[in-house]
Amino acid sequence: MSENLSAAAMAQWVRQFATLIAQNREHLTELDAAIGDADHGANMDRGMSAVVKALDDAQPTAAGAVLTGVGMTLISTVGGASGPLFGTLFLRMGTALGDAGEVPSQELGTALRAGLEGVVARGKAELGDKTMVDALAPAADALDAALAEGLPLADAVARASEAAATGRDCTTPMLARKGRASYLGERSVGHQDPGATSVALLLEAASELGR
Amino acid sequence: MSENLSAAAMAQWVRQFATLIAQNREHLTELDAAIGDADHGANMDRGMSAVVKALDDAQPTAAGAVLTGVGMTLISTVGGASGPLFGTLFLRMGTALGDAGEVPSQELGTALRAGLEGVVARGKAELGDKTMVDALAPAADALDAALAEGLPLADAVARASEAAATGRDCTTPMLARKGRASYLGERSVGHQDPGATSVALLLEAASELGR
Amino acid sequence: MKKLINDPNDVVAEALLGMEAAHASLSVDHANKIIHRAQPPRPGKVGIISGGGSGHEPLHGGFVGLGMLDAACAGEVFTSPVPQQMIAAIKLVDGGAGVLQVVKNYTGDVMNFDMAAEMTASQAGTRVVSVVTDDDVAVQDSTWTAGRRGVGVTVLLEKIAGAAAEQDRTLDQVADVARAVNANGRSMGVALTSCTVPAAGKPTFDLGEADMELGVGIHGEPGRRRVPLAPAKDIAAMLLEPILADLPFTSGDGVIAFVNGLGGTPLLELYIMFNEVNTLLGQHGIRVARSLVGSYITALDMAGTSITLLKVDDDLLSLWDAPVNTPALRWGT
Amino acid sequence: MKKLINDPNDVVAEALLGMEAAHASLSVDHANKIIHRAQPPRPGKVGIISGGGSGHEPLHGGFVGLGMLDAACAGEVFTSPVPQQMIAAIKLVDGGAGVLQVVKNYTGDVMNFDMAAEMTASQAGTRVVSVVTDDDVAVQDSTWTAGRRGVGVTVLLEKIAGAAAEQDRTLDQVADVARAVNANGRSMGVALTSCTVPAAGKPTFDLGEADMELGVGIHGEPGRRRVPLAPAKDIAAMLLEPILADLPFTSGDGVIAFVNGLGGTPLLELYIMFNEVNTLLGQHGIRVARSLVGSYITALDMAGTSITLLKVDDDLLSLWDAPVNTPALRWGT
Ligand SMILES: Nc1ncnc2c1ncn2[C@@H]1O[C@H](COP(=O)(O)OP(=O)(O)O)[C@@H](O)[C@H]1O
Ligand SMILES: Nc1ncnc2c1ncn2[C@@H]1O[C@H](COP(=O)(O)OP(=O)(O)O)[C@@H](O)[C@H]1O
Ligand SMILES: [Mg+2]
Ligand SMILES: [Mg+2]
Ligand SMILES: [Mg+2]
Ligand SMILES: [Mg+2]
Repeated sequence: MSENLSAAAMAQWVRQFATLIAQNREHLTELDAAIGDADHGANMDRGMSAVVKALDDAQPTAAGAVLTGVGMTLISTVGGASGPLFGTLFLRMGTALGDAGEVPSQELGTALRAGLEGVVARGKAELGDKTMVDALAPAADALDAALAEGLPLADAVARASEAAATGRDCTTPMLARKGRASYLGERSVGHQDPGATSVALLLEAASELGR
Repeated sequence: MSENLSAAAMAQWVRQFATLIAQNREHLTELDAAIGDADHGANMDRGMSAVVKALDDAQPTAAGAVLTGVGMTLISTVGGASGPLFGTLFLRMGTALGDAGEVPSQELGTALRAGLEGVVARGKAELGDKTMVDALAPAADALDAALAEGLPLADAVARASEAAATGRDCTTPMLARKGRASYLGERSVGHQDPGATSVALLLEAASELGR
Repeated sequence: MKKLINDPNDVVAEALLGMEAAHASLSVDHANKIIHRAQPPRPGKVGIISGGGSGHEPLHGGFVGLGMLDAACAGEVFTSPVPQQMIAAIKLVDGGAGVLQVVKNYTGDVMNFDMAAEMTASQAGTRVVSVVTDDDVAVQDSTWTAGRRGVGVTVLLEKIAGAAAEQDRTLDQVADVARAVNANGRSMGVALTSCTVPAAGKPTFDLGEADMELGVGIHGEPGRRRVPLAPAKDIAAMLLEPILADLPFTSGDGVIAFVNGLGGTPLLELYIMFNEVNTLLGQHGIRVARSLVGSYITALDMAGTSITLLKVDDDLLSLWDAPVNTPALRWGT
Repeated sequence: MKKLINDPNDVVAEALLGMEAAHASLSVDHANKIIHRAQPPRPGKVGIISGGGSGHEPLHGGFVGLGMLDAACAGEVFTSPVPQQMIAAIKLVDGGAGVLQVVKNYTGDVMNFDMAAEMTASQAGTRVVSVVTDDDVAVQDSTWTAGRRGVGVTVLLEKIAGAAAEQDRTLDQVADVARAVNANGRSMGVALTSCTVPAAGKPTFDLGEADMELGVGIHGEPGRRRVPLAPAKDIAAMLLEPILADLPFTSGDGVIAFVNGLGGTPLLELYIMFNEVNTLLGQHGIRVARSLVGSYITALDMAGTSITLLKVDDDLLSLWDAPVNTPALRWGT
């Protein structure tokens, strides 16, 4: 990932995310089977396959437009909880990046935070509710901090990815209070949240491109 | 079994048959599962339990009446193919023995043949169709022959029992042409007929009492 | 065995209690295990009774009501009812115009219904006519055997003959309609899993994870052959081809197409099957005049499906469309 | 995985083809996966749409027709539909009196229907009101969580609100009726086996031969606890007690009692369950005003049952009795 965020870089990130989702499809479904309804892998994979197909057909020339396009596709192809939530995440990130063809790399921090806020506005989850927010919020915090420290984007993204992974792991002991897993009450404890796992893959995709 | 057929002797025979059916209930059902509908054991056991209960309540004093009573009970409690067929078998046997309190033991041969004829009239099965007839007909033949030779009833019944058992075993290689097993065509070959197995138990019950 | 039951011996009696409580239009003679219309028979109408072993619900009790059966005799699971039941049912539904018995072609059913008809004729003088259904093309037909099994056509026959009786057609006319339905209907089924008879407590047959039983009977009787699992499209073809060849159905025919679930198969899958059947029939130039998709003649908890085609003329079709008001089939009333 | 399907990805699209072919009264917008009445909307009638993940058939598509839904949006299996589908459905059924959305309380469903309502309001100006069902007492309720799941009450609500709309009640009145149904209804279910999501290809959960999952969700979500298999009588009590305690229902109440099959359970067992429910309700002095027994809100091929009780007043009862003509529920027309 270069120091300026181009449409091409954003598309590369999204494609890498789609690849990781496809590779982890069964894993995500198994996580969802334990505390949900066994469809998270299929949902994300259906959505990200549609995203890749749309990018193959026509790729926007502005960095922000790539991400809003992803958001629109996710909202219109995924359904369930992850459709609106990941859709909103990308929509807000794209909107935050604005209309410019390329934007300075610091903007990624702003974008991720805007995306997080969108997810929270839509899903009303707080930290500790055992949702994707538990991976997304630490990632946004880590990215902001790293960029504020003046780290290069690749390193900042790597830190965000580590934070997301830790956040994901921390969902395991949590009692779910939002989403389908919340129906389980105490029985949700001891299982890793699928949505947080997908968020960790999103940041991992970014960090892989930075390497 | 004494040389005269009394109501008590007939009841003893019927009760012993009920015992053997109860002991073989699962076996009969398994045989029926392979080429039928997995209910022959339950059917015969339901019927013979009702028969024993009826005998406990009131036992006719005439030998023939015991058997016609058994036939009526089987017809009204069993259903399926075995209800009318075993019911008819006992009805006709009882009718053949007539109204006398005790009848000479030779009459058992006449009775069994009458029963066989009733079964054939009702079910239209011929020898070799893989049905209860394949055990019943050889048993009736053996009993007739043994009694004609002047053998004591106990020995004659033992021969009939052997013949029924052989007849039962001979159903295994047969292709079913009557009853539910006939729906299987070639696939009925290689399985022992459940109804013939029950007939063999009926004769075994008689022979056990003769010992 | 995983079933929502109490004692396996009480399955039929308790289900009848439930049916009676659930449907105000029905009454149950619990001693004789007869489900009958709560209304007494209408004088001059032919009475129609049916019955058979239990485990095929909603058949037959769920088809008692206006425009269909007058009474149904429930046997033990997979075991035909006994003559006393039919004798009592005939008495209940006799409106003076005689009684039609709808009998599925199983040795036990035929014998028990025949005995009932014989006894009724000699005792009560009611005219009783039996029509036997034998539509299962999975079974090799022959005069030397018990012939074919009665399966899906029974549902369509009970509806159509019921409508004919409601029009005050005579017993002979109603019986003719019933025979016409059986003559023009063919069925075949497939099992993805065995059923489990409650009293037996374990599956009737073992079926490998990758196998299915083609031509299975509604009592779990083995079928034509065991074949590997296949997509819905291929299963539809495997079931339809023997059916189409048998009558034979020909291009231009109008049919009632009936895709039936065997008890453990959800509606979602039946609609997928119906889509395949509909497409294949289109390819053969056969017109689907009416359709029925659902679990109407089941084999306990068996997963699987059966397909029934009934070639219809205008009379059969208008009788099919006539009002019916039963727990399981209801329209036009 | 033993299913009558082709490619797992095509399950929903092909089932919709089958539904359309099977029911002349329905049309399907295949691009948007919307099942709607073949007749255009009647001006002045409130439109009612619902929808959700597929795999619960006949819910919701089987409830489209006179006296019930105007349209149903089919999502992927167990995955709520996307906003575009509801936006298109709202447009299809809008007769000028506004549109009610019936939404089961799952995060995904609520968000997607909400987004559709927001977008419709800002674009088309149609008034859209959502009513959310959350009747599953197996789930601990709390304002801090997603709350309870919407299950069996959804069926009763769609019937009753549909009847209110057919009477040309206003959108607010229809929504009030719908809310009253949800407020007075409670449900709980039990699974004897897991379901298998076609795309997953294997059972969602493992359940021992001697165990059942008490309080299971209709997507195979784990329930309150895993307990040993029990007789129907005890299962009925385990499901009814929490339901009765929750509202609470009290002696003298009249209810609609709904015993539902989860997809793999045959009708025979449901009637046995209904008999137990009916007996238990009698012991509590609760009057079964109406009943419904069958598989109406399923979880693919799951074996099991759910019980729903709805406390009714005269208005709700007369709306329940009003004519309905859909593939899955039909009476009085
Ligand atoms: N209210 C919420 N806020 C944030 N994330 C949520 C919320 N509800 C659910 N999620 C996330 O969605 C994930 C489940 O997504 P998915 O399985 O695709 O949808 P569904 O639950 O509708 O089947 C959960 O693991 C969780 O991370
Ligand atoms: N037409 C027939 N004549 C003689 N015996 C028959 C005939 N049909 C069936 N049977 C006998 O009945 C037995 C099956 O009895 P059962 O399983 O109780 O009845 P069903 O076949 O109705 O389930 C067969 O094994 C066979 O011996
Ligand atoms: Mg999920
Ligand atoms: Mg049998
Ligand atoms: Mg039988
Ligand atoms: Mg889902």
